[in-house]
Amino acid sequence: MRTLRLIPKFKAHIWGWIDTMSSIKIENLFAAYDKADVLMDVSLEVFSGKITCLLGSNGAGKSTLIRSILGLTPPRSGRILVDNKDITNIATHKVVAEGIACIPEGRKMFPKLTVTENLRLGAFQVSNEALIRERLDKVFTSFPRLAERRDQLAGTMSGGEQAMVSIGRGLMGGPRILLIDEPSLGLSPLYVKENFKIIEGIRNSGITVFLVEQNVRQTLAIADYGYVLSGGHVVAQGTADELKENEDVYAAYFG
Amino acid sequence: MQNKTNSDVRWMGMPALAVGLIVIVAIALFGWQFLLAESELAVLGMVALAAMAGVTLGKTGLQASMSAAMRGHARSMNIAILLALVSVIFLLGQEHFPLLMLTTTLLYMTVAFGLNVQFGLTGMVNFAGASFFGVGAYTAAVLTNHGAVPPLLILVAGGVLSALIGCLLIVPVVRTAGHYSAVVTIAFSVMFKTFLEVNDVLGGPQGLMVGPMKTFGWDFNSSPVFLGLEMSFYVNYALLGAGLAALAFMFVQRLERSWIGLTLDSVRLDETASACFGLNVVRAKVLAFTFGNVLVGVAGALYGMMISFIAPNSFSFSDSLLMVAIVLLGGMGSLWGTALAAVIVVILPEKLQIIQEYRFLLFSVVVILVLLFRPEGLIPRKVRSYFPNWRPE
Amino acid sequence: MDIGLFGQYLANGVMLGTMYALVAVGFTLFFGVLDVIKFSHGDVLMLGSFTGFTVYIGLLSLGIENPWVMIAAILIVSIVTTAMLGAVIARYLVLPLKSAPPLNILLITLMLGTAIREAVRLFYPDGSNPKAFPALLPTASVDLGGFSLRADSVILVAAGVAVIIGLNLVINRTRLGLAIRAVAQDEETAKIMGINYTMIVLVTFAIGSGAAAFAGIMNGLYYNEVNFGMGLLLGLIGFCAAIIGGLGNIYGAILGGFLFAALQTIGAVALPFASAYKDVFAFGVVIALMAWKPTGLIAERSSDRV
Amino acid sequence: MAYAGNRRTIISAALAASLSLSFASAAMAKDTVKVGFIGPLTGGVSSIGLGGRNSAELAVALRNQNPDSKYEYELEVLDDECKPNVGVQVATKLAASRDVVGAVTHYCSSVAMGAVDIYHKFNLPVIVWGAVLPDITYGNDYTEVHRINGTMINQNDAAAEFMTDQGYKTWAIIHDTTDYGKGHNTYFSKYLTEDGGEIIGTFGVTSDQQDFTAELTKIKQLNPEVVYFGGLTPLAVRIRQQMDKLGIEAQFQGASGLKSEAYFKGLSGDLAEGTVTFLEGAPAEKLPGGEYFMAEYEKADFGEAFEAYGPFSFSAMNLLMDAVEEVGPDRKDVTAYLADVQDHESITGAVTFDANGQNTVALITEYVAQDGEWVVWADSEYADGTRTLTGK
Repeated sequence: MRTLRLIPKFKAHIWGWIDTMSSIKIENLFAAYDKADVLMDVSLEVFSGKITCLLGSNGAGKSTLIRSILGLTPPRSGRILVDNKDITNIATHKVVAEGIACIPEGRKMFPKLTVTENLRLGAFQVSNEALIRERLDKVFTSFPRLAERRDQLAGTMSGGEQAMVSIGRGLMGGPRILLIDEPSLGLSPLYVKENFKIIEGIRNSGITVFLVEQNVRQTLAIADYGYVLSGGHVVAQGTADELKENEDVYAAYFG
Repeated sequence: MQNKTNSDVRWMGMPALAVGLIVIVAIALFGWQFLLAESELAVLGMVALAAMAGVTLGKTGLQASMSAAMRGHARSMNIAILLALVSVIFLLGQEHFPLLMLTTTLLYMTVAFGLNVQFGLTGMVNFAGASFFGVGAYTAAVLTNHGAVPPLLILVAGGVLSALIGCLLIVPVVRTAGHYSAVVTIAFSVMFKTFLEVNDVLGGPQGLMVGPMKTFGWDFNSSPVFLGLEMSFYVNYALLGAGLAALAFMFVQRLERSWIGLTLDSVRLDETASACFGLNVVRAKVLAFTFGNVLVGVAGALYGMMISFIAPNSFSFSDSLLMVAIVLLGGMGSLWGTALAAVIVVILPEKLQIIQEYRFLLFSVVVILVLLFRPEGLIPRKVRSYFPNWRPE
Repeated sequence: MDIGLFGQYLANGVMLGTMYALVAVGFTLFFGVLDVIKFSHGDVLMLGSFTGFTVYIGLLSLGIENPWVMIAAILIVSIVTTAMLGAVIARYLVLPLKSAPPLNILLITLMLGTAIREAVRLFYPDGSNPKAFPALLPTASVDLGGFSLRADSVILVAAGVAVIIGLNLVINRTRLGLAIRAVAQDEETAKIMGINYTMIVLVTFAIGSGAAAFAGIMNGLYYNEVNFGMGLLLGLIGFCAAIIGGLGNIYGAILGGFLFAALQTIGAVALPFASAYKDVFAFGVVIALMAWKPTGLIAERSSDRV
Repeated sequence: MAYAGNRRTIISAALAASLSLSFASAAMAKDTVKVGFIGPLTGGVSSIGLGGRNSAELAVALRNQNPDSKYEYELEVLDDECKPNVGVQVATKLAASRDVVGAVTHYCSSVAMGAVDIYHKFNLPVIVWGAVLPDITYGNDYTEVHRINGTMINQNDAAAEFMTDQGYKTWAIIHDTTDYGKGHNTYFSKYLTEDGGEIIGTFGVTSDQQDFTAELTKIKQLNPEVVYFGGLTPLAVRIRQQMDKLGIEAQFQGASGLKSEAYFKGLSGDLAEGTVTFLEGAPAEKLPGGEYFMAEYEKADFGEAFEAYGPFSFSAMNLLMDAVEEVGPDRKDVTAYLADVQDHESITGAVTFDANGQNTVALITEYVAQDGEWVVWADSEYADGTRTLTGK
């Protein structure tokens, strides 16, 4: 499997737009889940102010990687650095305190809480009430539908609306880095398109995005750089354009 | 270990069967002496010895050898165990109290096997074990006092009645799950005891005398003579108790290995999925609940006849808890674990009489520690093997 | 039945119901955040009331006799100690077993309850005998047609109801409550939101145990007697109340508590058979209720917690 | 308590020998005789059980100090938890242990009921020290079973007569649903009706009940002159307390199970004042050797009070040891000796066993709560008219 590394290892300095260091740096990560190895020697970087994507089919270990970053599945070995600070094996709420937010796979609403309460939870570590209100207003301005339903229980909303809540919730904490796990999962094509536009907008507002996806074409359309994960290994990486050109590789992985 | 065939597992160079037999003899000798031990130093010394033996021998691969023996020579081993048990009973021959303890343990074991079908296999909780035990005992009391019912039939009647009373709970128990059905059985347990106390039909709080067991002209409460020695009359009950426990063990093991057992397992693991595969979840639950209660009831009937006097106080909620403690301590669904736990739960507090009023405190602390450090129980249940000798290549 | 008598039964029932509800709320909170049943709850309550009693003895020896000062001190010390104990239990006995089968936690906390009970009986001075809890509240009473309404009962019920309402407000209106509800619904996502999960669990156990301590003090002030076995039945009833209401639902716990008190009162006075059957009646109705509504009166839907 | 074990077996003997050298070295000039004590040492009534145990221990210790005694006595103490099944187990243990010659057993009637069969089966002579159900001695013809304390028959006969003599007319009865409470209800109701009292309500309560307001509210409406409680102290405390809560102003009367120091410790204010209760025998200080017993008990510095039945346990143990002194350590001989006990001196008064082994000296003493202690009625300020019972 390792032999399939078609693209040479990434050299940051040759890229004009990389003038900053990477936001998240993962070094030689091994992670296991119920005694089965899921990630094997994964090293990658998430670049500041860009959309870095991680592509892979079901079971490639993408979600485990996200869980490792968040401290939900502690890695067996390896290091995770955020702005050169080691966050390996620290509790999830401390990871969040480093300015990392996540839009989890399947949106993960709190179904019995209202839209507003869900959004407020996104800003749980923000203690400034004025700031919370300001951000709430921003979310409601961006998603007028949510403003109409601010007191509705999140569990009673449609998938698309829940996706809005989930995105809004991810932004409420004012993160520097946003991890997005499979935003297109279970949504209608129209919403998916909409979602990717929003993610692009998030990047443009200066937030670093780490996007985990199966949907190769649409992801590469907005991403700046990408990795391909298969069987727990990083098997390919490169700029979005480079990856697009090697479609035969993806055929091998995503069939 | 998994890959080795049975003949490969050796402990100190001995074949598995030999090791198994030696262990059985050792345990029998130990049990015999432990039941006789009276001074606190002897008791504590033997408990320490057993604990040490358990830990060190487990590490030297004895355990693997043991389980290989159990797998590869199930029949010989089971016969050996039964023989060892009977020998211990005869060795204790004249010692009334140790025999009473032994029989009580065997009956609690039977109860725990029954509860195991409910807890361990089907995942149903039953916090009214002592109540069903009581139903059996009270049935025995009423039948021995009024009318000439053959005693073996009384045992059956105890089981049947316990199952019938259990039917009262079937609807709420089958409909509810988890903590909700815990409440149903807890409520029943409290209700049952209060009911017995409040009305006088069944002796009220003073309890009832239970007649002795008589079969084929053999009065169980008269002392048998063996090799010219007059034995304790408890020998009769101990033998019957051993038979009952062995029978219960066999039944439950057969059940576990049958299609019904597989059904119960799947109901426990995922009720919805089981229903999707066309399994009749309700029937499986009713079956497990009833089967468990029958075993508990039969054991209760024999217990009543042995102890010869019963009162509501003996069948309270805390007694039910003791029974649940046996199941959990042993390891859910694990029969050998259950047997070991029954020994510990019944005999330990009794042997701890020496520390008198402190022993419940100590007992509860011991259970807490075991659950903290061995959450799967003393001997966790293994993956079911349908063909003990067959291993995929 | 004449009005005075009815009033008396109602007053008694409300008093009992308030106490049961306070206990049941604890069960519901614990179940909410951690999906566990902490069966030592009743004995923790007993420990709370014994702590209060000890504080009372201590104050007496210090020469402080103002009843209001005493009540304040008893409440504060007892609630704080018991809350801390609740957190310690959660930290060292419940959280480590989180991944074990739920029955294990049930059994371990049951055993813990036994251990607490036995420890108080053995190690508290003269612990096996009942203790006279002081009557610190004013005992003036108003006679309302054959029914005497006592000031202390009114104060106790009012305080109990206030605590229940207060708890409800904390759960539904504060940031802490929001975190508790979030943890109850989805532990992992709550963590992702930056909630310190362990802390919230400990705080929830502290709150629940504190409420139990309050119920224990209330029990002591009302019956003027505490004993080492008082928690056993109260815990059992509180658990049943939480269940018939619907686990994990705070309104369910309150409803369940008052319902159980009503059942007991009806069983004792309004039914044709002897009053000794009242527990048989109450628990029998519980079983029937479970057959009718298997997940409680206020049913727990999908992930309806707290 | 019992240090040297029964060395019947090789292994335990070896273990014991290697581990207990320090204990074995005690000088033993006299033969050692083993006697037993069984009572509830854990659970709700453990305070009485512990008081009984201490008293029995005291009796043995005092006897061993006595240079005139022929034997060295060793006490084996067992806990019946006040549960019949446990009681039967420990009774079997004691009875089956061959070197135990006799025992002082049981406070809880249901336990005694279950255990008497065992004593008969194994021919172990026992003296019941606290259980009051008549059937324990009268329900069988076992020569092994004796009882030093009176039954609830004597007690309730006296209680009904005394209370009707005080001029009370109407009663409400509360009893717990244990054998003790139900038995008291039966006999008290019987004698009270015979003596002309009227029972206007009877309420059964469970033995772990906390709240009695429902029953008491009904009682308040019935408005009896006396509330009789058949049960033990913990419940009596709650009931008396809640009577006050509901404003019930009736005389409170209890059965023997009420006479415990815990009644005063459990009640606040002067609520205990004026409560009357009845107990077999006479108070320790009134007994022939009572002062001596109390002084020795004080000296031994037990953690717990001897409670209502401590003196019975003490004198039962002494009676048993007297028997052994007289006829030697043999069960059959001791049983025979006990069968003929006539006017045997003890700190609880002269003991005479009838054909059923029941002590016939049915002395019942009336007590009234006065200034935080139980005072014999005849000595109280109530008897001389300084104070009056409720409603009189």
